[in-house]
Parts: sequence; structure tokens; C-alpha cells
Amino acid sequence: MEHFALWLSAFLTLGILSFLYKDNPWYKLSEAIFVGISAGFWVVTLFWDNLVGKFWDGWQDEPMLFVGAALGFLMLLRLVPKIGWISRWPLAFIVGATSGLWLMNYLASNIMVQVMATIQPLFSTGYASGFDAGWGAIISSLVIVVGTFTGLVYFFFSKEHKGAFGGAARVGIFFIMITFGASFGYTVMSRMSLLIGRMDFLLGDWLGMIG
Amino acid sequence: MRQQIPLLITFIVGTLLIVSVFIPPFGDLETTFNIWFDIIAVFAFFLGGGNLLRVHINKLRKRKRDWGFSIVTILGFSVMLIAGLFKIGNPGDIASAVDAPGSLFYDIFNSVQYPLSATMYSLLAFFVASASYRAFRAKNREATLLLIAAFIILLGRTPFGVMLTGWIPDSTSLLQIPNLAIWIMNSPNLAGQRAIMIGIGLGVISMSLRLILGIERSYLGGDK
Amino acid sequence: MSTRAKELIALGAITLFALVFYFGKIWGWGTFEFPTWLSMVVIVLIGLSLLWVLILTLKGQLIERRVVFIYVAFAVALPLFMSFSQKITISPEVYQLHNALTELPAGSKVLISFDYDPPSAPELQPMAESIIRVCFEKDLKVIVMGLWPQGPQQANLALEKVFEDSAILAKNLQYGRDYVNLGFQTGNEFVIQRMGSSFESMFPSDYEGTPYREIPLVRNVRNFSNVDFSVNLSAGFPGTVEWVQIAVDRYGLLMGAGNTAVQAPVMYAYLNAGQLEGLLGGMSGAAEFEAVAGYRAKGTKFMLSQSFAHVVVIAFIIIGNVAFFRSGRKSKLKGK
Amino acid sequence: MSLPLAATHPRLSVHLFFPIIVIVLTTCSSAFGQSDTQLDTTVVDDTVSIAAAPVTTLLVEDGKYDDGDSLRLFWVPSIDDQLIDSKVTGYRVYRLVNDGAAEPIVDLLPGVGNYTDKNVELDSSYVYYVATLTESGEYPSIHTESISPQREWINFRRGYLFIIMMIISAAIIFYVETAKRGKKLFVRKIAGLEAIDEAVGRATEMGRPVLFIPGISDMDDVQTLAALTILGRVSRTIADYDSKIFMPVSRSLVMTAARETIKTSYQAAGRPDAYNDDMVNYVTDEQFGYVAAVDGLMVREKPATVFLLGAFFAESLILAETGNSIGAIQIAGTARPAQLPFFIAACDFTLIGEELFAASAYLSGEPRMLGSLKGQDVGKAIAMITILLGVVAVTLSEAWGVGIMTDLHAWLVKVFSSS
Repeated sequence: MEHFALWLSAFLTLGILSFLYKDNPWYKLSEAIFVGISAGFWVVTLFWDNLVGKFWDGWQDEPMLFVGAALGFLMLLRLVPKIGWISRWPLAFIVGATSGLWLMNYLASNIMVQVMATIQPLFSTGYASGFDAGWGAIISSLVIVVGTFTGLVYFFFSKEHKGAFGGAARVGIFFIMITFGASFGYTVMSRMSLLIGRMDFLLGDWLGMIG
Repeated sequence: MRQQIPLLITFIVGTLLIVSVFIPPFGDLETTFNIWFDIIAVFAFFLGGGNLLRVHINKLRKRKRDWGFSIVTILGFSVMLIAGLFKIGNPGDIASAVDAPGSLFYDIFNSVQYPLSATMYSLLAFFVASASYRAFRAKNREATLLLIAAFIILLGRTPFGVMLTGWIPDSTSLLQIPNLAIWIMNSPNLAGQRAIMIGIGLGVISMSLRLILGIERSYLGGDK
Repeated sequence: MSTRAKELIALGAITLFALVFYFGKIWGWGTFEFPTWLSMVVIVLIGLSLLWVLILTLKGQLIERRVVFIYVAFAVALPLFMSFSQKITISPEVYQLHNALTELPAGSKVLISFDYDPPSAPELQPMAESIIRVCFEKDLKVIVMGLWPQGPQQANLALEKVFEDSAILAKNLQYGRDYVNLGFQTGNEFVIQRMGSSFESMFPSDYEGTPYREIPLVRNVRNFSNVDFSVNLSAGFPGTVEWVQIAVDRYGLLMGAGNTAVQAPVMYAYLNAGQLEGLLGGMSGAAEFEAVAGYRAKGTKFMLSQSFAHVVVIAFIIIGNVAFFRSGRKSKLKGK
Repeated sequence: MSLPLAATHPRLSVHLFFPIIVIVLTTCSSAFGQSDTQLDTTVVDDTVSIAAAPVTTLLVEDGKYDDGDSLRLFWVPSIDDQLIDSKVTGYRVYRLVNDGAAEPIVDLLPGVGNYTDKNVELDSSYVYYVATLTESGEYPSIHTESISPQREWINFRRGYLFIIMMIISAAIIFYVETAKRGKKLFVRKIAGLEAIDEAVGRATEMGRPVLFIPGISDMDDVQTLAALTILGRVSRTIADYDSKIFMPVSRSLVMTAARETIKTSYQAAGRPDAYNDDMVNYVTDEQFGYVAAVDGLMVREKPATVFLLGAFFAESLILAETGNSIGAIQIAGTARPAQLPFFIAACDFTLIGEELFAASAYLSGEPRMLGSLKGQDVGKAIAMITILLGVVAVTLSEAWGVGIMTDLHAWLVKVFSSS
């Protein structure tokens, strides 16, 4: 049984990797297994966690859960062509709630917090020793403020990027590009360790070639 | 009517959730919504799972290209369903957690789904390399900046970056690549991130308002 | 020969390769390691081939992306066989952890908490293995536990690995007397807090179900004051931050930590404040620890793999730009 | 020696501070004749027992701006609650509901000096006390007075948040109305969106389908909603051009909504018969299982155009690189900053953050929609002015102590931390 599980895992691992060469039956088989098993996995998980865990175990204490269930049921009316349009109601409910929730969340966490965090002194004086920030710190603070400011200029929709405004927008896109480059470089490392883990499985756990 | 009712529901629910932030007695609405959403999602799953089965059964019946793989998908789906819903092989029978160690569900997850998922994820290592090769070219000023930033960060995290600029005296140690990498992460990168995040915040507000006010309705009753 | 035939031959070769080595494993072939000269040859060959790719590019012949994939695969796989190691500069925080462990008198009890799951294993498992190994070499007693559900499983894998070493096996270490796995307990930071007054209240029995009081190693371990040192291997919450704030700050536990590369930078604050007795960060941390401990295992190999992969990515960025400048920046290039 | 140490280590300074307070308080209380002999009475015969002082100055107050569902407790930790080698192992809060029996409600870590009881009801009254826990026993404090939670109808703490929300919303609505009345509004070109028609046209010419991926989040993510609104416009173009679209999704709800969206577009284009439910299919909720299936579809169906719009996670690059390898024109967009660089690297056009949300408005070309974009810019202007003003104010105040600037900065802090 242990041998079987090991070979099965290895077979599927290689099947996925074979996609890098080209699409082939081995990959198709792995993909078909993956889709079937994982869809089943999620039906089961959602069934036990949400339907049983949240609804069935909870409705005695919280009768309002039936509203959720009713909305869910309306969803199923899609299967009846004549009154299928009723299934738009739960959708409308979800869209409304999502919009309302995210509007406030983004206002608070993305706008207010980020603006607040940018308001930092460019330099400050120590109690006795004059400026206590070195030139490096001053430049860094300036870079942050200028970068945030010009980055926002870039996102302006209602003004053409011309003249001084266009110049600022251009500086802004420079900053955004540096940001993208930096986060790309930063992620490369963690991506490699995933592959190392798989290689270790194939060459170590499976074939026992490495320690 | 068919258009008005959904728009009205969206408007009322959206407004209610915005206002609830300021009215303590409505404070639980968010939690309530999340639970309702989860329940609706399960019902929707009957449609999704049903659709998955229908597509593959159709493929099988019409002997479309690759229909053999559809059998595998249907089989996998059914096996997982039966194993999970009836909790086959679970040590504590039906009362135990569905993914208790020792159950069939748990074993299939570990020797099938986990390696598949981890390997698919690890494909990123290859794609990161091919994307770097193809896309990081100094085509123009923007691309050059992207390239340089990525290059410095990458170098700064390898021993070569340390070796390359180790000779730079400590007085200008910022120019040593590892330090430069840290500076880029903490200054220009931070600035760019903030601009993007504030922009996103405003985009979400505007988008949500359009939806709540019914200006944007292409997803529901269509634009006339 | 048609492509189809070539593919079938390749598939056959892979199958044969797998079967041969799988049965080899069962027959006890042991592991493989390139001698230094071979490692050098491999590296030189890879370097030369990259140079060749560069020359091809200069001549205007672009390579296709599958070639890049092959390089990545080899850059990651081959170093796993190499005994040769890159010169590793060892950071002071790694020395610090090693010294803290080796300076403990024989028989001291070391608590190791496994707070991670399989996805972080490539980074943290090598650390776990070498730390446990150092403990056993120095005749320290090891108590493992986990605040993450899959932690104790990872601990068992690490223990199994360490016992593959004949020198360790020869010590004839006994479960329950020389080491013990207390298992997982839910409750995150509250587990740490309660352990401050009683280990037993949190771990009434060990991973295998033996009651706490019947395990000779821990029978007299009431709380942190009966533990001489601890190491936390962490991939997030709950992890090093919680251990430092509760066990270290409140109960004066001596602790070192191993972290994933992503979260290690945050921990330097604790290190500098003296709340941590050493820190291993990511694969390089694991490799450095192995270097200090004087042997090479997974950490070094993984680190080598990672460096190779980085070099390959950097090399292809350079090659890509050469290709671009050679074409006179005229046309928008699209690598095939 | 001890002073700089305390300064660099906040918790330590707290622990130096508490004993002083406690000494002062105990002195005061004995001066008023309230004997604090409790410590003496709890000395137990057992020699291993560890006695500890109870907590002092236990206060209870109503949780402000809530639904009458919280009470807040404050106390000064036990004098024996030390940072190192503490006798105290924690605190246990006891509660008496409507003068009933005392029940423990929570155990807390040492060093903790407050607790919010969120399990209270409007019409009940509550009395609390806190016991100091040691290894050998509990040392209870005096009881609080009886209190009932109060309900507040408006959360005034979030007043500024409300004002900011109103300003931004009002600006957006104002420009929507202005545009409705026929005033022409300028909106700059967004390259990725200009390319959509061309990209769909190309698919038609080549006789190959369009692939649309709405991210992997469910309908409770506003990015998915943005993707669906764009889908509305794109599928309209597709219907007009008589192209083909296929759309594998990883959430059942998204499948339902996407079908509705495409159907509507086909109806609007006057071709309801060309619509077919099979355009949108559910695959699996599993992140990488979905990716495996989409990658397979890409290389088999060879779409000419790929849209990757919505919430993407680690899979972004896998999808984008596969799409690139089949030579499709790719238009991507997400509001997840970590994934944007991968799209920039592998796609032809990328909508960066805010542009994703602006897309459907831009594509519609409807004046009202464009007005909302102009309204967004007002929000940006506010953010930019605040940043400039704030930085100048805090710099002047910190470096030269300009008084009015200190006030301005303090006010800005108050306004922007009201969330």
C-alpha cells in the first residue's frame, strides 16, 4: 500500500511536469484526476462545513439562517426555465452586500491607512544634536512621498498626461515599474523552493537517490 | 419588474451595509451576510457540480475528443463524494471530522490531491524563469527600471550579490547590493505600492457606488 | 526517427530509470553523491552551455522556452547530488544558535516546537533535521511538539531521517527516555502560556497516546523552568513571535528560532534585543547551520539548488537582453 | 542604568510602573481605613503554595459606541506579576449575572490589565471580579459595582470616516449627474481597454475563440464583480462580431452570474439564439486544479484572445505564461498588487489596480459612467493634498516646532485614523 501511494504520487507529479514539454495524454490523465478529485473534495468540504456546520447545526439558535437558505433555494430556480429569472434576486443580494462591504473596507484600509502612513516627517531634530536624520533617511522619506504622490498622478483619469502633469505621471509610472520589478525579484526565491521540494520528493522520497 | 426588483435589492442591501458601519446595533450585519453567503454558495454548488457532471457525461455520450478522460473525472468526483459524504474508513465513524487521519478521504487527499496541487504550484519556478528571459528586456525606460529593480533584488538575495560589491567601503555601504535591495524594498517599492493601493481603494468605491445606485447593471437585467 | 518514437523512447527511459532506482532503493543502494571533480565538471558544463546559448543568441538564433525549462530543472536537480559546496559565510546569529546548543551540558533537555506544515518543509525541514542531529550528537534530550496540526508529523519525519545516520543509531537512543514527541495541541499562544505552568495540562499524553506521567523523559518536566533550551521552527502564526512574547519574555526560556526566508527579516528585532539566542533564516540559514555543525545535508544542497536556480534566471535575463540589443531594438521581440 | 533599559523595553517600563502605582494605591486605601488584609488571609498551610496579591483598582464601564453588547474591565495587575520568574500564571475573570452565582468567564495571560466582555445582554446587570492565578490557587479581587450595558445608536468615533465617505461619494454622484445633463467630460486613453475591440476582432478573423478568466475568487470579492461588468461589455462585442467565447470558472456562483451576464449581452445585441449555457462552465473550486484544467484548455482550444481579469493569486503567472506560449493576445488586470508584475511580464496589456475598476465605465462610453471616473479623481486629489499638507505640517512641527503645524498634524491624524 505504501509502495502504491508513493508511485501514485510520483506518477501524478511527473504527469503535471510533463505539461512543460507539451500537452499529452499523461498530463490529460493527471488533469482529469485532479479536476474530479478536487471538485469532489470541495463539495464534501462545503457540505460538512457550511451546510451542516453553519446551517443545520445553527438554525435552532439563529432562525434568520433560513433567509440565507431561502436565497440559496431561489438560486436553484434557474433549473426551471419559466421562473429562472428569480435566481437574479440572490445574485442582486450578493452584489449589493459585496459592494457595500468592500466600499467601507477599502475606504478604511486602503485609503485612510495608506494616506496616514505616508504622513511622516522628512526629517526631525533631536533634542540636542540638531538633525538626527542622515541624508540617507531624508532621501528615503522624500522618495516615499514623491513616489506616492506622482503614482497617484499617473492614475488620474480626467486629465490628459501633458506638460508638467504628464511629467509627474511619467515619474509616477517609473515608481510603479520599480515596484513591480522589486516584487517580481522578491518572489523568485520562494517559487524556487517549491520546485526544490518536489524534486526532493521525486529523487529522495521516491527513488531514494539523495539523502 | 424583472429588472426593478433586483436593482432595488442591490440598493437596499448595499446601503444597509454601508450604514451599518456607523450604527452599532447593525454591527453584526457583516457576519450575518458572510454566513448567508456561505449557505447560498452551497446551494449554488449543486448547479456547479451538476454542470461539471453534465459536461463530462455529454462528452462521454457524444464520444467527443478525449472522452476517455471524462470517465476519469466522473469517477474521481464520485469516489471523493462517496468517501467524504459517508466518511468511509473514518476512525470515529460518522461523528468524526471528515478529514480525520486514517480515513479514505484523508488518504486520497494526501497521495493524490496534495502532490498534484504542489506540483502545479511548482510549475511557477519554470515560468518565472521563462518570463524573466522573455519579458525583462530594456525595451524602454519603464521596462529598464523594472529590469534593474528585479535584477538588484534578485542579486541581493544570492551570495553573488554579496561578493560582487563586498569591496565597497562601509561609509557608502548603501551601494552594496544587498543593502541596495533592502532600500528598494523599503522606499521606492513602498511608494509605488501605496499609490496603487490608494488608487484601488478609490476604484472600489466608485465601482461599488455604480453598482449600488444601479448605474452599472450589465451583470443583471442588462443595458436596455 | 519520428518525434513520436523519440517521445516513446524518452518515456521508456524514464520508466526504466525509475524502476531501476526504486528497486535499488529497496535493495539498499543508498544515496548517490558526485565527487568534487564531477561536480566541478557539471558546473563547468552548465556554464559552457550557457555561454553557447549566449553565442547562439548573438548569432541571432533565439532559444525556445523549453530550453529554459530544462536549465531550471537541471539547476534545481543536479545540486542535490553534489557534495561540493559553495563557500558559505556564516552569519553570527547562526553561530550563536549552534553555540547555545553545543554548550549545553550532556543530558540537558531541549524543547523543539514544530510550527509549520508541508508547504514550508523545503525550507524548515533541513533545519529541523540538523538541529535534532546536533542535539543527539551532544547527548541532549529532545522534546518535540507542535502548535500546527501537521507539525508533529514533520517532527517524526525529521527524527526518522536523523536515525538513518549510523553514528546516531549507534547511540541506541530510546523513545521516551532520550526523545519524545508530545504531539499537537490546539489553542495557539494559549498553549504556550499554559505550558508555563504545566506541560502536562496541555499534553496529557504524547503523540502515541502514552500518558505524560509514564514517559521517563518528561515525568519531571513541569514547565519551562525544567527545560534548558528551546528551538522554534516557524512558518507563520502561531510561531516565533508568540514564543518570544510569552515563553521568553515571561518565563525566561532560552530560545533560538528557524524561520522561512519570507518572515525571517521581522525576527531580527528580537535577535537584536537579545530575546532570541540565534536565528536561522530560510534555506541559507539551514545551510549555514549545517556548515557550522560540520556536515552537509539537505540544507546545503537545497541552498545550492536555490543559488543555481537564481544564477540560471539571472543568466537568462542577460541572454534575453543580449538578444534584444542584437536585434537593434527594432522589432518587438517575442521569444518563441 | 535602569532608566534607559526601561525606555527601550516598553513592557519592562510598564512593570516598573505598576508596582509604584500599586504601592501608592494600597497606601491610600489603608489610609482611608479599608483594610487590605486579604493577602494575609489567603496564606495557606501548604508549604509549596505560592501566594500572590490580587489585582487592584478594578473598574468596569460600558463599551462605547456598541449595540449594548460589551462591557469593559480595567485593572492594575497583581504586584507579583513580574516579567521574569513570575508567581502569577494568569488572571481569571468571574462574573455574577443578575446577582446570581459567580462563574468564571475567561482566563487571561499575565501582564494583561483589561478585558472586554462581549457576551452580555441589554437587560441584565453584571458584577465582576478578577482572580489572580498562581500554581497553587486563586486570589480574588474585590467585586465591581453592578452595571448594565447601554446601547448607542450612532458611532460618533467614526464621524470623520463618515464625512470622508460622504465627500468622495458626493463627488462621484455629482459628476455622474453633471455628465447626465450632457456636459462633456474628458477621460484619458487606457491602452489595455482600447485594445479590446481589436483583440476580439482578431479572434473573429482567425476563427478562434476568446477565453475569459474572471479570477479565482467568488462573488463576495469586488474584483470578481468588476470582472463581470467588463465581461458584460466584452461579450457584447463578441456577440456583435459573432465570435466565440468560452469561460471556465472556479466558483459555482460566478458561473451563474457569468451566464446571466453573457445572456443579457447577447439579447442586447439582438442575437439571443446564439447564446448557449455551455459558454460558461464550472471546473473546480481547487485553486491549482482549476489552473491545471485552464492550462489544458488553452493549449487545446488555442484561443486567439485571453482575458485575465479579477482576483488572482499565485496562479497568475502559470496562466499568463501558458497563454503567452500559445501566442494569444492577453489582456490582464487585477487589484492584487503582488500579482501585477507577473501580468506585466507575460501579458500584452495590463490594467493596473484602479484601471480594472474603471474599465467597464470606460468601455461603456456612457456619460454617467465616465462621470464616476471623474469623481474618483476628486478622491485622489484629496489624498494627494492631504499627503502634501501632512508631510509639510509634521516636518515643520518636528524640526522647528511650529505650533500651528503641530495642531494641523494632530487634526489630520485624528481625521484619518477614525476608521
